[in-house]
Amino acid sequence: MSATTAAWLVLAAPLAGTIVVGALFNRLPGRSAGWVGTSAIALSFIFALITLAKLQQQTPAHRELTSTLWTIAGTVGVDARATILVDPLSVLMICVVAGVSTLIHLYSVSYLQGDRGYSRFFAYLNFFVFSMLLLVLAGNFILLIVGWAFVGAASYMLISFWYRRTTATSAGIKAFVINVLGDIGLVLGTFFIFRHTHTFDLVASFRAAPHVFASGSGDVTAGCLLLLVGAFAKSAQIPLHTWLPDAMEGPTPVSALIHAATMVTAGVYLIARMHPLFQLAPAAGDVGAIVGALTLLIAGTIGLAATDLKRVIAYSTMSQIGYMIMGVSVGAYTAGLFHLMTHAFFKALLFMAAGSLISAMGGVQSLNRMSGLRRALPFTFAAFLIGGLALSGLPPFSGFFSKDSILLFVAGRGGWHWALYVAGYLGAFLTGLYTFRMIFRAFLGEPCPEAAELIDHGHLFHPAAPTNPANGELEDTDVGFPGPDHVIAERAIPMRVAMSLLAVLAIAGGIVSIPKTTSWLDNFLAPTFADSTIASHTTNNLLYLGLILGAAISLVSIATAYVLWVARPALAPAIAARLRPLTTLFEHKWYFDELIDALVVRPGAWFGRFAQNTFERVVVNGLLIGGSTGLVRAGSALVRGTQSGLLRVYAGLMLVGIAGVGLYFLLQS
Amino acid sequence: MTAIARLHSAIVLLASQQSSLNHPRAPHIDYAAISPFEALLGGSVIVLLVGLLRSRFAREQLVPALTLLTLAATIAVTVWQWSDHISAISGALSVDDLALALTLIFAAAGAAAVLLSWRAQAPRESAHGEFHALLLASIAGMAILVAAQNLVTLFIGIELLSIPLYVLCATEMHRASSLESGLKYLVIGSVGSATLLYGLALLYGATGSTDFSAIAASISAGHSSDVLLLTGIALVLVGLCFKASVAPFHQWTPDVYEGAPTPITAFMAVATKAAAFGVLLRIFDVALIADNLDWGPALATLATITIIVGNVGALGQSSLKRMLAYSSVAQAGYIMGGVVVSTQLGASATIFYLVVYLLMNIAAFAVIIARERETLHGDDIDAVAGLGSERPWLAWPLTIAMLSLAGIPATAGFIGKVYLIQALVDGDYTWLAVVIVVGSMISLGYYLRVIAAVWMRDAPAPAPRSANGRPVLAGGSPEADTGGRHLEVAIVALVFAAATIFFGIVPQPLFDFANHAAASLTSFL
Amino acid sequence: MTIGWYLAVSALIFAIGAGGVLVRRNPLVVLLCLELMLNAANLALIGFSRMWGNGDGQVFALIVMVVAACEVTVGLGLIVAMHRRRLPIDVDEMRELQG
Amino acid sequence: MLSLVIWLPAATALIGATAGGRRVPGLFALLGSLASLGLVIGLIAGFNGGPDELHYVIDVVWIRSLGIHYKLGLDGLNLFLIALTTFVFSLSLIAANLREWPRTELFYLLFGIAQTAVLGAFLAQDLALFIGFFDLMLIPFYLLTGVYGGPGRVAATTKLVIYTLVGSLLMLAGAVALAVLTSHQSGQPLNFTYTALQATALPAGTQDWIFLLFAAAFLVKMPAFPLHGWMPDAYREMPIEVLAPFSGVLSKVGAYGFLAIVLPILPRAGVHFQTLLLLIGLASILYGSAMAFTQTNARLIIGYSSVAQLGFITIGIFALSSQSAQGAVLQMVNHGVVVAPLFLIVALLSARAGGSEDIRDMGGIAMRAPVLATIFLIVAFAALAMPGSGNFVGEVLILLGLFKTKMVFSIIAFTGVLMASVYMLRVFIRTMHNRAGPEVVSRELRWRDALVLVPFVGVIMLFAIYPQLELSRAQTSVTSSISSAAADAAPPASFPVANQ
Amino acid sequence: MSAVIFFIAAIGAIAGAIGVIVLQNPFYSVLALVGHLISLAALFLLLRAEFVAAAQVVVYAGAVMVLYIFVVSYVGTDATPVGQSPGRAATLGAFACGAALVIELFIAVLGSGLQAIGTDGAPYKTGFGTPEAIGRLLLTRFLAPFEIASYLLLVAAIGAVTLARRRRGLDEGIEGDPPRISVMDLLRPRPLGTGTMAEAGGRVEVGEP
Repeated sequence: MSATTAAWLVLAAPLAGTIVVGALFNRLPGRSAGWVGTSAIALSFIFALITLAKLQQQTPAHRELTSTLWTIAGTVGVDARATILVDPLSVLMICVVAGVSTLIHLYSVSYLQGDRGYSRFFAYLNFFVFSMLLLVLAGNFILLIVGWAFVGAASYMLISFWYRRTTATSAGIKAFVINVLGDIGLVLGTFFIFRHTHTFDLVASFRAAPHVFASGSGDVTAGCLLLLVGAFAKSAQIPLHTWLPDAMEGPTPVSALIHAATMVTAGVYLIARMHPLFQLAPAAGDVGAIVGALTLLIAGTIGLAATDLKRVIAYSTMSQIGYMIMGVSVGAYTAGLFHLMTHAFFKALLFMAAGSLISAMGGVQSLNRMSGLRRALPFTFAAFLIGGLALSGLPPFSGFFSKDSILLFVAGRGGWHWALYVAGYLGAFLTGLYTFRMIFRAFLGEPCPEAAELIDHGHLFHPAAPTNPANGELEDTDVGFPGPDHVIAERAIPMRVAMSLLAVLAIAGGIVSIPKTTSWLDNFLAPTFADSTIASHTTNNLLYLGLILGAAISLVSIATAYVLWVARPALAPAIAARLRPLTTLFEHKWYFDELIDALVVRPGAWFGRFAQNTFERVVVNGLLIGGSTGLVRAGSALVRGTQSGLLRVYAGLMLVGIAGVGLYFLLQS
Repeated sequence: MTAIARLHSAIVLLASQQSSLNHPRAPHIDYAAISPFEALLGGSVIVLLVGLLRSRFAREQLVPALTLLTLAATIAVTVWQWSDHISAISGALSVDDLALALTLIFAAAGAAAVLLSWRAQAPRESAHGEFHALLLASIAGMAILVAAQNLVTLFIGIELLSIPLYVLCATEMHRASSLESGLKYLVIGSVGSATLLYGLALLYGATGSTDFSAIAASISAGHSSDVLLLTGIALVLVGLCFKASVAPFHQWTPDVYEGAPTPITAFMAVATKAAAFGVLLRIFDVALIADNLDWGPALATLATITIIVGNVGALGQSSLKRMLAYSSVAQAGYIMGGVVVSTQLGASATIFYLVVYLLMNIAAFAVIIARERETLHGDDIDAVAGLGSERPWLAWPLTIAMLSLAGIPATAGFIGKVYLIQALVDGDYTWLAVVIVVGSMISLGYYLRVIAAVWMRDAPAPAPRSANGRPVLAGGSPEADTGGRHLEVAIVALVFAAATIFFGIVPQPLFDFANHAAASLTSFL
Repeated sequence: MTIGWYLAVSALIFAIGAGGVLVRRNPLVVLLCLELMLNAANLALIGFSRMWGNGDGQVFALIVMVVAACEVTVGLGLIVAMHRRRLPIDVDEMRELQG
Repeated sequence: MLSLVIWLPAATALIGATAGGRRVPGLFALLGSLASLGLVIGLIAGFNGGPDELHYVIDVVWIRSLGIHYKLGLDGLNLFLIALTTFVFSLSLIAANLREWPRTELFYLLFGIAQTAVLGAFLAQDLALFIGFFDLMLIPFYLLTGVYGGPGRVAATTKLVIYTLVGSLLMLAGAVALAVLTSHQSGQPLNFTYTALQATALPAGTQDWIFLLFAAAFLVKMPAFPLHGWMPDAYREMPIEVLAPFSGVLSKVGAYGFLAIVLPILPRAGVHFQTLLLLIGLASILYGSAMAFTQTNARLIIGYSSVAQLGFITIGIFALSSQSAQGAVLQMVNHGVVVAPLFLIVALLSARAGGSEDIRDMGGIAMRAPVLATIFLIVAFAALAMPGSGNFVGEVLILLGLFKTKMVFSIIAFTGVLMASVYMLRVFIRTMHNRAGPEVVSRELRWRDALVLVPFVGVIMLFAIYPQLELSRAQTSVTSSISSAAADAAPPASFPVANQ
Repeated sequence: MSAVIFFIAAIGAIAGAIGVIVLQNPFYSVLALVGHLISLAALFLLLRAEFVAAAQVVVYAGAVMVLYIFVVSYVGTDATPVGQSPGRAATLGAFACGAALVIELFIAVLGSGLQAIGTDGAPYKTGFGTPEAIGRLLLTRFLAPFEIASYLLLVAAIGAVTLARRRRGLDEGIEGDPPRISVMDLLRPRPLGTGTMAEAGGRVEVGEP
């Protein structure tokens, strides 16, 4: 089969999985739904590899294949077609997405075991992967937007998977609405571009772009900025990031999927995909870079203050995505994607570990309750540690190389980009700090009761009455999870397999492009970014400086974390107390939620209430209806009042009439 | 009684023979041409005489039958005379299609009235013979009125129309309201006819002639804006508007319509209006046509007032007859539009609407009569509540009539309104068309109320009765005791409702009829 | 005397009659007032007839007399009927129909 | 052929009514509706979106004196609207057949008449005929609401009818004036057919006031922002089975009127009032959305949401660009297909929430009713125009066209999309998710309910995947119908009609 | 000469008219009307309408008024509360209306452009207004109205009879023969408190101390 056929099959497999699992939701026995779903994604991964192989057979110049199935809307100058675009970029993405997703599915097979919505979960999960693949493969703006929105919808469904948790549903709707905002940005941006290129086809518009747009012209800049809005919404960049931490309401595998492979990376992909446009709008690129930098710093600081295990990881994701956005915005496409890939590996690993941790804690997610789980869950500890090290970019873990390559490119841009460079390393320090704060607090120290129970009796701790970790309200156990029977990550084969595979990747993922030794990734992606005009003047000195700096900072940060939370536990609270205002700022997540609430939600609600209580009553019913009917009623009263029944009055009025008519006619003469 | 009758007929014959015998300049009388009037007048005398017979059958069955026969004959000869234009009896009457067409309307209305009053109370209280004789006389008056070619005939015609009606209104004598309505009608009506008369006098004074054609000639000859003439026109206008119950001369209408026996109300509502508009067409579009720049705006203003007053007054009336009275005022306003424009299109639209108005109003009144006899609520709106489930065969006619009055498509009322609006726009009176539309909007308020009562309410508990077995609430009728379901009433309702629908869907014949009738005015327009 | 005088008189009478309809509550008198109005018209008719020198007006006047007689007859009949019903002979008492 | 499509429903309903019985009338009415649905499907299949001319034209002089013709014709504009009509009516009839009605024959007779009237309005090619059907379709709904509606039904239905008739009576005056003036100007005899009226262009001033009269009728019918006063009461009181077609189909007649009658016949006025209508559309969008996310009555949420949707259609029509018009037509069909099942779902929900239609009494219904929840979710996503749904394509086309001509309006309109996502998800979550309400008994939907809902979902899917089905057929008619207006419109929306 | 007669007759007519509406006793009103009619007849004579004048006196002042007298006496005997002095507002309104009407008619008559009004009328042709002239008109040009008029009389008679006829059960009350009345006893002053006549009588007493 050709590359494109394989690519279509990449899409078909998860869709088929969704339909099968969804249709037979109450027929599939036991964990079979999980297996069906997993195999669907695995199949899709295999097809992705085939696509890769087929693509590599082409000569580098021709590694840009498109294939159209049917026309969605082809009328009056609009060409919305179901077209996929297969080139190194999309193939890399589908490989990463499908691959990591497969492992996450595998993990979920056991993790979700016993949940009432087991098959529903896998249907959603497959759909999620399908939409992500669609997004990545789309060769037409409309199809891209469709995938883009599907991802949002799927994320909504999965985040509010436990839909009897009000926290879950509200988190879901939050995520969805912000994503719709992103969609709108995307659509509007598309409009701006379509306005000049007159086509929705990606390749065609990229071809046309340089001819129809003057570099830095208003429309292309506006378009790119709006595209960025879309990217920020999906990739949880400031200020559209607030949905991401709340998204932790979903089951942990969902978090893994959202953060590692699929959703949040979409923004990065988008910018990389649209690089021909962004190169025409340098301003937009700068904005992207600055926002990325800010995000990575702010997220890091919040991560330092957060106490919820999953949220810490979530903020770490934010900051890592910040790196990528910054990278692709300044033109470091390969590096950005490199970091995207490695991040996918270790972040998925981290979340899986966190999942097993949380299930061991019986659903509790607060770091304050955890301690000394190392002996209870050695395997999880190992996995978590590897993930953590990769995250904090300790050589030779994968994170080290990818992060470094981004910053190297940034430095190469020179000028004000040095500020980004500094921010990057500052962020790196924070990363190490909060990562190991988390690790140390969770695993070292005295075993907490749950841990103790696991060690002593070898089975999980079960809270008497399950409560919602977010707001502590009593769970509506109809939902199933968190129910009594979890499996322990240590012993469930699928989870072990998934985690260990990811661990390997997290360690060795960096191999694809090690400075001065391997440059497979660069070569692979070269055809796509061949037209990149953004040059970065990197020198060897810069390179070595970066490598050393990276390694040093990660070590220092880990050491600091050790000092703060293991060696001298008293120190951390003291410092926190010293910097009270700062810490409160961090704890309140820089007040972004409050800000949005004040700026958007409240006015909206006010307008709604105004329309409801005032306008509808006063104007629509009062003035329009009441007014006219009132007038008529008054007239009626008048007429019927004169109809007194008194004959003489009638005669009198008649005479008046006669006089009136006579007068009129007299005036005529 | 008989004596008087014989005497008068004798005198009439004698006079006519004399005039034809020993006078060289005796007018030639085309008896064929005036056959409709002969039929009506003769018929009424016969009916009167038969009514004097002793036998109950003769009085209660034969008399109505003969009346119907007379009307049938009238219709027959009218059709026979159709479409030849004769000016009969030395130009006193013009037997043209306008007159004949309107005569048909009167005859139809009369026939309906006879059927509706077949087993009603009124003829029983006033003797059958007299009742029907008066009815026929009134019809004859209308026929003469619309055929009149000079002022004298016009005046005598209008009196011959009115005086029997004064009596007929009062014939349900057990009800004080019936007498009251009769007297009110008489007094106000006489004021109206006195005004009309004075106006006619002034016209005569201003033009020196009583013949329409001569008047028209003298007006167009000059002094068309002489005060005398204009005042005459004003007073004539008022007198006729009164008959057509145009506001502000409408006030007798609700009271009289409510008080009169319902069959008579139905007859009045339809026939009197038709006659009034017929003569309005004649005198304004023939005799005074040269002056229409003067009276056109006045009529338009009156029409506006009428539409507003009628529609507004009809809101929230609980007595259906009263509601229909006000609605008839409003409809008069609409029809006025056809006269205002003083074009042949307008005349044709007027006649068209008069026919439509006949159909839908008779249907509505028939249902009201049926309910008066079946329930104790008289003509109160409660009487028709829950009709839809109880008596669908009465509910549909009423619904159709109301929809048609409101001007909903697929009913003749819709077409009629469209035609009127067309005539108005065509005559550059678009604003009046908009007024008509606004009026119809208001009218929905009360027409829909009736439909709502018919279909969406349940029949109320029977009303309490006073000692003498008569319902205590006003307008209640004693026939309710008989609780009779009278077939002929239902048939009338159904037939006229069916016609309403039919002409709503296939109006072309009606158009031809109206155009034909209006064509007899072409020479002047 | 010129015709104008006659017409003036007739106008005056007409107005008086109309006013009478308004002020009198006794239907009998109201009928008389109607007679007045008709007679005023008659006077006008005859005046005009004289003015134009043709008889139409006089014939018209005769017809009007007939009509007046008829109206009176019917009116009186009505009043008698009401009287038999013991209804008040007063136009202000006839208020059952209103609104 | 078209006459058959139009009159079949009424005729069969009449037969059924006369036949009487408990089940017979319903079945007859359903049969008639299905039959005409079948015919329409046949028409769609056989329709070639060729040059813009009428197909299956019937042209008989109906009333000579008024120049009114009984002229029917099928073009790309009304093709899918009659498809929508027959489809929605058929399914609503199925839904109705699942219930007992007090006066069965009356109910179904009215239902049949209603369908006939709507079809007639869409297919009429003569202005007077159109107005006839336009007013006529109101009466059955008046009675259906008044006889079978909720407690406040009489007041509500009276309000509805008066409100709507006020509009359409004005339109009647306008129409007659239009015809008469046209004939005066052209010297031809009176003629109400669209073609004749399009032939001669009236002076701008005349066009303007006639346009306003028409706009009154159509805006009320839609309903559009400030004229929606009748909507809440009527929607609250109507029986759901009646409400579904009413909201799904009748509102489109107004939009159709704008597109098929007003713009071709009164192009200058259309341009003159473009901004006004766009503002009304925007106001409808914002206001409707705001109301929708403050309401708690499920019906009203959907009702106001459709106010917003109709606002989109309005701006689509009055963007006066071919894309927007295309989008508007597509959106009419989509909205109809989406809103009807929403109402039917509301009925199911209230049946599960102890009869209440207040979303505060619902919640957690998805628990034992995953299929219902899924269907609802799909429909809701379609309703909020999620990309991938046909509604999305429609809205993109509308906004794209508007973006070309009036960028600012388009950008403001996007907020409507955002709000839509808020209120649709709100109603979904408040009913299906969260803790169960006090009275809630979560039951899966029965097969017969699925029988009604699944076809809707199917069609939604169809339009999601292949809206081109509609667009390709509508293209020529739509472009030609707005061409004259678009020509006058400031900046001429010139496009290379790409790769067609 | 004719001027003098005119003024006398005119004043008589107007006085009679005023008498009709101001006199409280309907009987007196009738008498006032008779006077009015007779003076009108005089005016007719001045206008050379002999036949009409005659008819006026005979038909009107004679037949019709007698009918009136009878009804008045029949109804008036058991006096119903008849026209007390009408409300002030009513009087004023009536006066205003009447005044407006008069003014308009004056304007119409006197403001008219017809010179003829200013004259004594068309030159007198012999036979104008004589019975044969009228009769000729009636039997030629106005034949139709004439015959219809006769028919109208018949109708009116029927109507009156229909209304006034005594019916069993309908008119509650007066059984036995009605109180005998003669024209004369209307004039006789009556004890107070018996309605119309009461006031009349009262005034009579006041009138002749």
